[in-house]
Amino acid sequence: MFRFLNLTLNGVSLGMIYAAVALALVMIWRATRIVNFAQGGMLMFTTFIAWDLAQRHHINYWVALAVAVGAGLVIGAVAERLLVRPVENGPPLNAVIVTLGLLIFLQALAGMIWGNAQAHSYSPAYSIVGYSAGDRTLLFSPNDVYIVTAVLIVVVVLYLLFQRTSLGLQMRAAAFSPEVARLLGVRVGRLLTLGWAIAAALGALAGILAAGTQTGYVQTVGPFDALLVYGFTAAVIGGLDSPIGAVIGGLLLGIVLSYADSYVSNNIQTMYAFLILIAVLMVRPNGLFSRSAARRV
Amino acid sequence: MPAILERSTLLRHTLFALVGIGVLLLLIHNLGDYRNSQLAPIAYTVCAAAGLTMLVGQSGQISLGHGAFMAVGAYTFALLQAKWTSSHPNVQLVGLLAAGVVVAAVFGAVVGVAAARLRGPYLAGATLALALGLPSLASYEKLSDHLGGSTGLNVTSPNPPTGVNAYRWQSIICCVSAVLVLWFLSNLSRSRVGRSFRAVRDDEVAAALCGLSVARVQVLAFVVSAGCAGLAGGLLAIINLTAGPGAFPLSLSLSLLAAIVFGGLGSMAGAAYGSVLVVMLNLSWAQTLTDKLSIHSAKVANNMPLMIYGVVLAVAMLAAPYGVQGALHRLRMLATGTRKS
Amino acid sequence: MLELEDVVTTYGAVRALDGVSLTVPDGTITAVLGANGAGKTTLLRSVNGLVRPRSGRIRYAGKDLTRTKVDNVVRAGIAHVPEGRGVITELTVEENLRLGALWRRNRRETQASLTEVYGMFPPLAERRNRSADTLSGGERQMLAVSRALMSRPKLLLLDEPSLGLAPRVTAQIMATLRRLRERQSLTVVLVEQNARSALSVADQAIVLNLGRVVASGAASELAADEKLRHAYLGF
Amino acid sequence: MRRGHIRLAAGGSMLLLLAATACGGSSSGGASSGGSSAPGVTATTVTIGSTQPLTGPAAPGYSEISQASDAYFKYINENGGINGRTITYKYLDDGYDPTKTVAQTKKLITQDKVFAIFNALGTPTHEKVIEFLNQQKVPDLFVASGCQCWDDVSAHPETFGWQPDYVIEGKILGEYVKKNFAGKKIAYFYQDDDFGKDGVKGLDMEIPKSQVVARESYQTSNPDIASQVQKFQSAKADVIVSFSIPAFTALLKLNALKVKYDPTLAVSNVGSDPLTLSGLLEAFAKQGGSTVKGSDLIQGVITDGYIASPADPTNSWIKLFQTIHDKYIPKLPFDGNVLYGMAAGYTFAQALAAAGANPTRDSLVKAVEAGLDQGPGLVPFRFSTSSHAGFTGVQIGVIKGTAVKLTGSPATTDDGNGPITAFDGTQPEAPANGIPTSG
Repeated sequence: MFRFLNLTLNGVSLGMIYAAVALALVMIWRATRIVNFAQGGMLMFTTFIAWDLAQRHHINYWVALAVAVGAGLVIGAVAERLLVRPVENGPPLNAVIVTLGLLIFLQALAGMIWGNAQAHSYSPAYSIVGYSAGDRTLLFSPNDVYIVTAVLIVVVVLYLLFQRTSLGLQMRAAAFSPEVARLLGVRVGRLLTLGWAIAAALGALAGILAAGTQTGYVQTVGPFDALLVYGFTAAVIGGLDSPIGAVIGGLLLGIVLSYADSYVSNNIQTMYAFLILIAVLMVRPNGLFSRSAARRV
Repeated sequence: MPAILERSTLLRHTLFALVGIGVLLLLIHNLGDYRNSQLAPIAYTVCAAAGLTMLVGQSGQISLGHGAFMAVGAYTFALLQAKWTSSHPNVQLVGLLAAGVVVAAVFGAVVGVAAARLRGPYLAGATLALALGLPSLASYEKLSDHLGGSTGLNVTSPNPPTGVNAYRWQSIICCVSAVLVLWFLSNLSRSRVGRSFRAVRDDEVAAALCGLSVARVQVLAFVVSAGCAGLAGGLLAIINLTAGPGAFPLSLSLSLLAAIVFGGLGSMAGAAYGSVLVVMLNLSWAQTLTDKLSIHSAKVANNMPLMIYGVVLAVAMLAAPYGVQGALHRLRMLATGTRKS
Repeated sequence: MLELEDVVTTYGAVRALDGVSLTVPDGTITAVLGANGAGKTTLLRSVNGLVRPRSGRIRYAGKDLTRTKVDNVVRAGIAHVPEGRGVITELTVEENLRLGALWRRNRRETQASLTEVYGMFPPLAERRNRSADTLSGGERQMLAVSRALMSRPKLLLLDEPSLGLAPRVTAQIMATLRRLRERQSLTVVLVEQNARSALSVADQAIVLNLGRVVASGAASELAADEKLRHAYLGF
Repeated sequence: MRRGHIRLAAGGSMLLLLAATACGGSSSGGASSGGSSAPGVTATTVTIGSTQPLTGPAAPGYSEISQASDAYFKYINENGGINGRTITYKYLDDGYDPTKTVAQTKKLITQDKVFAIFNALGTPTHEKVIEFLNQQKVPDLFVASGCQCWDDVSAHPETFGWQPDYVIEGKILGEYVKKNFAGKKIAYFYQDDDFGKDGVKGLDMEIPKSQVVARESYQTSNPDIASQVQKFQSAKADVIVSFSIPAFTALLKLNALKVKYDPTLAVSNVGSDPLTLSGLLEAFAKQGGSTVKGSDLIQGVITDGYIASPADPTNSWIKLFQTIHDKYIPKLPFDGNVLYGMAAGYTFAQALAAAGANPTRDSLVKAVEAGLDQGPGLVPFRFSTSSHAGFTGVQIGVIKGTAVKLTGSPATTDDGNGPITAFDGTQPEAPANGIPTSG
């Protein structure tokens, strides 16, 4: 029972990080109907910026976080303007290849700047030693509380942005029906750029949260492959169009992976992700929370 | 061109295939070991990419996980090679490759049935997770004794006939396979099956109204393309002397996709061009270019080939959105002075 | 005043508009009639910048709109109700409406406009917080027209408002248009296949065929022209 | 999308032809070995090649090794070379991906025409080319991996190991644990491949099965090892013996820290380099709780070594390597990986010197089989005509400060049932000019 509790807590903490990545992918999917494979590369790159500031130059955790999030905004906006805009109306697969090219480019660029050789560690924001419950220690620490809270705050802020502000209304309109939105005077192009920028900033947060747990810190410069795939899996489970779905998908994935890891085998984590995904999609081919019909990639 | 060739597509394709094999044999004979060791991967990539073209370009589905089918082909080859030895090495080779094709095709049918329910990004997500998940099965405790864990299974390269060196023999095996695959798929896409693929791609509803079973056509497309990937996997096992999870990373699946988009989606020739481009870029060109730049920093030099690959991927899509085939088409249009409408 | 001068718009090799000239005086309703594929919708899309004319000139209130992008055309006071209504079904009724006035960035005006259109179409007021995909066809058309009016446009471009609607609803919408023209001197360009009901509200009309203007004049004159009615208008 | 043109099958094959000619046309025939002039050897140079993980999951730490070997060769070249020849070292990146290893190795053999493969790194990677190298009769010296599989004279006459194999290491580490932690509960943590499994094989030969309360493996691709550590904790293991790479040693420590679990760690040489480990743990120590700081987290970790330790700056080998390090690769940390690369380079120089004034592939192999001096090693090599295994043993040590403090004396054993015996020979001094001479 204690083990079950610990596994659940561990799953929640991991799941929130997957949820943040999934949210970023959902943002971009809603805005441009593109699955952004470069998300992993973008979050890796911004995480390294923060790492460079915090660990090499001993700058405060929060300042480094803010700079990385800012860098995310810029990278996202530039990527959309420079790379995605020109292929948006071309064959849909082209966008996939372009984001792939960007992923590889960022990976190489990070390697050039920071080297591929060292493993990097990143100071978490708070202690990672678990809380005590009686004479036992929970697998849930102040840092986990921080992760869960941070992602929840982002979710709430995004919800308010989308539902309560006119900017959010325009973003939704541009996402669901760009041509109609344009006819109503919405500057759709700018909103798409903004959507990418926010997504990349969100990715930066997810990357730093992951880096501060054991999950991310051994990553050297690399594509953050697993984080992207789990994020994507979570987003697809949730239904790609739905921010709430992304969060629930992320949590579901995190918790199930945590159980399966411990109760079945910890060598085939990626296989579980596939099985969960297939199980969900066979019952609901458009994910748990999707409303509009899927279009082609 | 004689009238009979004008009329019979099958005959024409067969003739071209024979000529192609002849030309390739001549080429292989004249290439050195190093060039042959690059030709072989190009050829097996062509097999997989051509199959993927049937799926993505012609039936309008997507797979980000074709590496998984290659893995099935490779593991089938490796497992059977250990169990079944034939007195005649060539019979054994053909048998093992065929087994890889069949098992991969069956596996493709299973995936296809699930895939027929999914569209667009959901299918993309499922196949992506498959590409990452399936190779990890090799490390599952209950299977790792049979599948060799993360190290994988060893494969022995078939002995060449006397007088042919090992590099050439591998090139011959791969190139002949590639030509056969192209021959088969070209005929298939000209047949009723190919037309039904395209009908489903262009408009599922209209295809269904014409009496096609959309799901069945989509499953068939998966079977065909998985079979081709299975063959490619078997060939990969021969060339790399291994069937292991590390040989089928996500990047393999994605580079296959890049190859067919590069070449120009939907065409067999495009799949061939694209494969050449992607494999050579990866194996050689990016490195050569880096060496020419003579960079002093090790960090920069180590990552330069990767960066060149990424930049080429993105720039190619921006410059030639319809791939090599599309660019050629446009050139031809310019040359003949006709306009595309 | 909206003026089109020898406008040519092509899709690939197809000339959808082949030298169209048209003048729409302020405070009038102009009907654009013609069969399917005559170029009616293209005419509207050329005006608001969704497609760019190959040649010719489009002017509104003295300004050249020929090369202006959609969002700036809207800001010049031209609203468009697209064919098939263009209601965003994922949003609520009120969100759709608000969207129409957003570029003005004026909360008070938006609120006033809301009250106004709710007054014009009471069914919308009742369903303001429902998702737009729960609306009937007629209500959707009301919503689309109201949304265009939210920005208080000077010129309204309407694309087939009667498509698929019951005659009673069509009549209601036409009546609203006439009322707006009279009270707010709104200028309207009304694209319609349903020539009879369009001509009943219009001041003037043009008839398009294969991208060319084949007839133009006062609405009453065209409605009286027997030959024209048989050849192009189908009533 | 415009309708795709279906091209003819022959069209495709013509393209292959085009491509192949485009990539450089025909070069002259295959690499012929043997004869008087060996491939890769000229009057003034010897070219050797290697595949190394310069990028990818194994790059941390290990990417220093080839740079260190190269630095040592540069030092030799500037001091007259070996038998008048300078050594050109071409190491290519395989990203720890076996498929790439095959392609890169083929490139080294067929295009660069190297004399020998030296210190190719990685068990899963090098396993894929060993057959090929032996078929082509290319000397495959001093593989950078402790797999037993390199020592198979009849099947792979060209291949030689270098570091003690993991079974030997497991046995000696196991014996130490058995002696010092009698009656305690012991757990194994190991990488799920031949590295980890061979190590466990060695451990099992010494540690009684009844004492082992948990055995958990990990995949390098999955850094979430919370569930393994949970199992260790609920089994109440007092000692964890770990055959892990540095990143996972650090993860083990970290996950234990999370649940306030503090077992004694005994870690294979592969995953215990103190500088690498404390680098990995440094950032966490700051937030890890009030009681720990910096490299404190790894003090007292039990491990082993087989070459001189940087903890002993008076050692002649350490002095030599430190000088070379400071001159050629000052930016790299002077850690176990750098020592490893230089020591392996020294062994190769020994072999080349012994291969004679006009070395051939055959004479190089024969020179190694004739036996080599242990050089910077703590124990002798086993090289002979019947064994291609490298160092025969290790010495137990404990992490103290930023280096491994070796204790007791080195022990040697075999990878079978042979006994573990203390080695009482002494380490030779480094040659004055730092370059081995023949004989």
